[in-house]
Amino acid sequence: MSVYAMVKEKSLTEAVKTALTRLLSQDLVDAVLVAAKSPYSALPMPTLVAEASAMDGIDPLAPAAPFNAARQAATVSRQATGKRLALVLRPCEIRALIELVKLNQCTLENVVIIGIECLGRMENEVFLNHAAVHADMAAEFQKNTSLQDDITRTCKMCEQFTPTHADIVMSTLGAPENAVLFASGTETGEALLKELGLPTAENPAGSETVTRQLLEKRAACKKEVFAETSEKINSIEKFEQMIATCLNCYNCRQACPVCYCRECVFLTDVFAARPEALLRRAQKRGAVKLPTDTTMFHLTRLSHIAHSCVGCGQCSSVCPSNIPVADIFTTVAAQVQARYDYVPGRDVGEPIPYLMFEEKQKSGESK
Amino acid sequence: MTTQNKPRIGVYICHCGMNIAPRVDVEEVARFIQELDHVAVARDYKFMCSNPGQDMIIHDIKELGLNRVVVASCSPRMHEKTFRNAVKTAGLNPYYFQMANIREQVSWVTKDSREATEKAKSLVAAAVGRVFFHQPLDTREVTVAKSVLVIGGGIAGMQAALTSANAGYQVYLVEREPSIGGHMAKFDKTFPTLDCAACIMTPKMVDVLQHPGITLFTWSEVEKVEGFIGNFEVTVKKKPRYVDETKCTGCGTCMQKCPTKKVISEFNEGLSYRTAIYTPFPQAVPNVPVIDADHCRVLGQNKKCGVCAKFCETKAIDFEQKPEFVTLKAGAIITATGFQAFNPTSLEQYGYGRFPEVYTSLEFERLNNATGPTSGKVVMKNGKVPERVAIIHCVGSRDTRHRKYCSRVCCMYSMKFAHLLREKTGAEVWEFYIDIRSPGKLYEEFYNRVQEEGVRFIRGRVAEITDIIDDPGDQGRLTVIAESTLTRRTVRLPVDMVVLSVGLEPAKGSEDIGRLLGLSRDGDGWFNELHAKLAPVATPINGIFLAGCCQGPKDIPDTVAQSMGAAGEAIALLARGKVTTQAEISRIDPDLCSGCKSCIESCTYSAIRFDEARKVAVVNEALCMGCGSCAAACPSSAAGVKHFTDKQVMAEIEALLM
Amino acid sequence: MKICFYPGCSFATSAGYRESTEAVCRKLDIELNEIPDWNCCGATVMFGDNKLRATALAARHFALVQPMGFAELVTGCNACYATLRKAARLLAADEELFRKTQAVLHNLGLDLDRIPKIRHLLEVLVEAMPDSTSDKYKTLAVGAYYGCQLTRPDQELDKGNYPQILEHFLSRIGFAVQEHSASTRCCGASHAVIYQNECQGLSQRIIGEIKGKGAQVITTVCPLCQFNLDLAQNQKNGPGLPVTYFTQLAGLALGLAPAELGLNKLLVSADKVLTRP
Amino acid sequence: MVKSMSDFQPKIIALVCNWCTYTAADLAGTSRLGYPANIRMVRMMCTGMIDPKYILKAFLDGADGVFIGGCHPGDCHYINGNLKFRKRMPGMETIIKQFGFDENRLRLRWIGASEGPEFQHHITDFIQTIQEMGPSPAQGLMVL
Repeated sequence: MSVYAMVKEKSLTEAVKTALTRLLSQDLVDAVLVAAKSPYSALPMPTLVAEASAMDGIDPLAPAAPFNAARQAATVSRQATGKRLALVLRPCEIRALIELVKLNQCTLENVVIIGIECLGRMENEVFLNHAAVHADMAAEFQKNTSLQDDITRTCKMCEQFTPTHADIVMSTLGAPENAVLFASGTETGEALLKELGLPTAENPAGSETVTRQLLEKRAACKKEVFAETSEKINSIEKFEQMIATCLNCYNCRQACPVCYCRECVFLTDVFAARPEALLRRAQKRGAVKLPTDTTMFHLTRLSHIAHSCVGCGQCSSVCPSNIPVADIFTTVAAQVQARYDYVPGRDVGEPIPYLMFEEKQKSGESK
Repeated sequence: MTTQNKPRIGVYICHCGMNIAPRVDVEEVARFIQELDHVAVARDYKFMCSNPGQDMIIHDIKELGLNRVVVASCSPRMHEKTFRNAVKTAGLNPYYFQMANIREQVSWVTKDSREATEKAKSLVAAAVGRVFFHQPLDTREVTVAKSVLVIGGGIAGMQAALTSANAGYQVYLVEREPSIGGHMAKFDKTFPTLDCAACIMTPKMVDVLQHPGITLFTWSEVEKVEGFIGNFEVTVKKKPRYVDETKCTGCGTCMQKCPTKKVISEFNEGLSYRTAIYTPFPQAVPNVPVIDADHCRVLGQNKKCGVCAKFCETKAIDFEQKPEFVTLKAGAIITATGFQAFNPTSLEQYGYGRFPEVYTSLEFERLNNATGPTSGKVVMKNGKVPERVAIIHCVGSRDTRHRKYCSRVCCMYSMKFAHLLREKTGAEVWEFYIDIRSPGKLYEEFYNRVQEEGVRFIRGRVAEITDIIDDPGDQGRLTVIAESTLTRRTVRLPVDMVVLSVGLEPAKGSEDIGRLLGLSRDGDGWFNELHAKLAPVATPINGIFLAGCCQGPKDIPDTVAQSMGAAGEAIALLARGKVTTQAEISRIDPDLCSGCKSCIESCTYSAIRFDEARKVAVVNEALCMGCGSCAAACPSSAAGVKHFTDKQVMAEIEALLM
Repeated sequence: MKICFYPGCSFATSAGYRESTEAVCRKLDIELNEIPDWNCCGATVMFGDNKLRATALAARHFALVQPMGFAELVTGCNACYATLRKAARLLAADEELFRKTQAVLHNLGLDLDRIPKIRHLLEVLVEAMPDSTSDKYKTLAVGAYYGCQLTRPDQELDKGNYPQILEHFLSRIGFAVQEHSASTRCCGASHAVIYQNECQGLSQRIIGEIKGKGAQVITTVCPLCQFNLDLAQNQKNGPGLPVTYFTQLAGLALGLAPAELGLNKLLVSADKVLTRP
Repeated sequence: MVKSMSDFQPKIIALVCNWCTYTAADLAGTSRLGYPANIRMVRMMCTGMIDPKYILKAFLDGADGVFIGGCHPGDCHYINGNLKFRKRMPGMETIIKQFGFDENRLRLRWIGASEGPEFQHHITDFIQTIQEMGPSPAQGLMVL
């Protein structure tokens, strides 16, 4: 049975701040990783807050996320430090974090996850344009449905907006104006919530309906994107068209929370081209585009992470050539994940498919 | 890369006499290869593996400053070592070498000369593409434990143990039965010299027991094998004997007194009974009985008995014994797990198990043996001496429905039976054969001898053995029905006794031993030797050797010779004292490693550990076997197998598709 | 129980096979549904001539069974049993043959979508007959005779050379079984017409063996076997050995009258041995 | 340059394990069991070391088919490398299929060291399959 609390303040962000500040002021955690504005830009960045007095800029409910913060979360929880951390993360960030735990990139020891029920994020530029008009984007986004339509393409097809594995879930769906609901997801979360001493509340009626409606809308969108994308890349030639403007900048892999390699193999000596090899390749096909291995890069990356892709859409967001990388990756990932009956971020104990094998042949598997 | 160590590749296309050259246009291949990047010289030559061929490479390396070599010839499984040594002799690192297999993969399997030449070009170009990225590799030396594990205590294992121990090395001989001796201990005479098996065998058994260098584990099984050449860690399970070996004097009173007397004797092939506490045969080594827990009243049926314990003066009986596990260190392992006789029950038409007078050859051996159920008298179950006996060859052998191979020993032992029958009973003996196979010293002579002794030979596989009679006078006899392919007549021969010369098949449990040791088995289940002709006792697993029938059917002289060969290999290894580890093992680049531990989870040999301080995976080179599972699991290619790097493999693929 | 029954050409005219089968089935409440408009299975002859035609000839029955709603087809003749099974096996293994056979049958207005399981009447009675409670026949030594086609080539029913299913059946329903070595030897079958002397020899060897081992009566599971063995006894070597059908012995075990089981039709009379006090 | 089907000479890369399939290929050679010349074999120590990159590389460089040959389950020289590779197959099939490569262009077969005739059969059969399928869609693309 979950424990519920509700904080109502002057604004949504104030309500969140009240709760998170107590975490620090009551010494329940040593630091909080949360999205916060800097004095220099409205764009909230992952920020490690260690003092209750430094909570001013936090803005986790603003519809922006220039990073999938799983990466930053993994950085601060790379190894147990003896300090207790609270990580305020969106659902896709938590799922990615779970994958990174499996890959030994971080530990959840002494970590509290506060999950945000996420209505989506905007592309950075879109967000900044709106932010120039609306001072409180978090609040505006809650009530202004036209703003809600401005979230990223990938967010529009996201069905997993309710966080899993969160100790505490932070939600605004079905909550009164300027109020934030807190629900415990684990025993740790329950204890913490009690210690925080926030006003208790009931699970708001009607939130389930809202959730269901949103889910239906997202599912329809996802189906459409998958169908459209699958058709767009169903031949290698079409795929070439799709990635024709790729600059081999590897931003997508840099932004990808589950592309965890310290250095991508495509940046290593393995793919360093030699002039005579390039000449031979050119001679063979008549001409060769430089840099080479663009297709190889994308397909290899798929073969490396399709099973773990959490569908956060950062790869599309960072692409300077506006290639819908996330459309491609989520479409393929869904198929690969179905083949292995694997859901990234579902369970810390669920092993990465390639790292285990069966002695017996499964029916339907290749001979 | 400075000009000095800029790759200069020498390529050598072998004619292999007439094996490659006429089908593949070797000169054209050489001309084509000469034009490739970094190729300093491309030559073709009659026999690259010959001394002049190797000298050509050595000479070119020195004179032309080659620093990479490609030889296009046979399979690298054949001559990779040869050429690596040549390269090494010339002062280059032996891993600056790559082989293209244009014989097994091209000239021998491709009909069209044009296609063969094109394929050869492609394979050689790929080798050139690959060798460009080769790196010098080092091997390490590891000390070899001065002991040998021999698995199986038949004549093969005994001989291997004796030879190894005579060289001064510690030998552990493990036998799963209560006594050593194996099948040979069951035989009466041995062909073609008709030596008494026991007379030549028992002294050897005693030698094994008394040899100070041999530790004997009977009634024991190998439970676990870990480690690698020179350093195997072996766990032996000593099954409970329920008799204390240190106290037992072998007086045999327990066996006389044991009230459970009707247990079928395995050693006598079911033709007689033994007691629940028993030694398989009187000359058993060690002469210490075993209690058969399944049949013992105390152990198997929870009854009060303990008669053996009551009568044992040295109090050697111990019903409380438990399995004991012993850990040993061995530098080499000799596998001598032998064979088992084919069970002819599935050949319904021969009526084995249905007609009492149809015997298998092993049963017949026991019937002939002085320690056997009839004390060596060849008589039928009714006690009468047979007047006519048929011996059926190739039962289960040379038969696509059963075992397609020739079991090699059946013709000869069948003729030995014929001789013994003539000598002991004067019976008429008819041998039904497909072909008589008597290749061996004095074997053909023996064949002639038994013919002269009046043994009749019918060339034809027997169709059926039945008790349906045509003549009422043959009541109680069996009729052997066969086509005599020499006279083109059907033979219906009434006989008193039939001996089925059953073939040999891998011993029960050899599959498990194979898994334990990592040995592969051929389609029939025999262990694969490293090379059928040139490495017949070595296996693909370094430090593990084969002796006797576990590698394929063999007679006693061949078994003994091969066992000495296996022991010789083991001794050579132990005497050298050191082995060089393989160079093709995994390495993990700490600068690229993200510490995800995927490689650690993939490693079957627990050869990768995690360095918590640096948060990177580290390979234990002594344990790594070079399988590359870690490399496939590592997305950043931080883990890779030396000599099978991404660059090398992808260069090969790229060149193949040029 | 209802079964779909394919009698084959020799069933109705054989010495009491039809009568005994029907009587036993009546008694056991087994409804025999004869395939309408059945034809000769082609026996072993057709396959030597033309594979497709032979398959189609047999498979016509598979198509005929389909609308009857049965998944199994039962026959009492070894040749039919072997032939239908062979056709079924070929059709299951060879898609092209299946398509071609479908086409042939389609021209006859028949649809073939699935292949029924082929069973021998013996299997049906093995399942349906109750254990004997009477001692009446327990001293009657019966030699079981299978013929050469029931367990060969496929040994699904029992072992190929020395099967035991019939022996177990007989002893279960109250007869003494005489073991012998001729149970799957060929009787000559349909060759009896052309190679009369050779087949006579084959049949006599079988009878000699069974008689020699001490059987008082033979029982068979196939019309042609019964016919050949019954006919082969010229009785110059003393009284002949009666050759019955297993259904007739089953009938006796169930207490039916010999006449009801067509036992009067045997050439070598069984009256003497079957007369029990 | 559209070639007719009969002119089509597929280029097939085979990544085979040293202990079983490569040995079987040697055996096919010594036994003179012929097969079409379209196959190009790359010796690996174990199928378990086959990186997805190698398969992708082969396809993108113009291979019409990729054949993987390993030891039968239970016979792996390295105990279970073959099973590890088998686990990767569904993922690889899914990916290449989405991008328009018939998934049957990638084939995994277990061929034991003593199975020379099986090697001949599997290779011949795969070449024929690819022959019927026609050239890989990656043929003739300029970029990649």
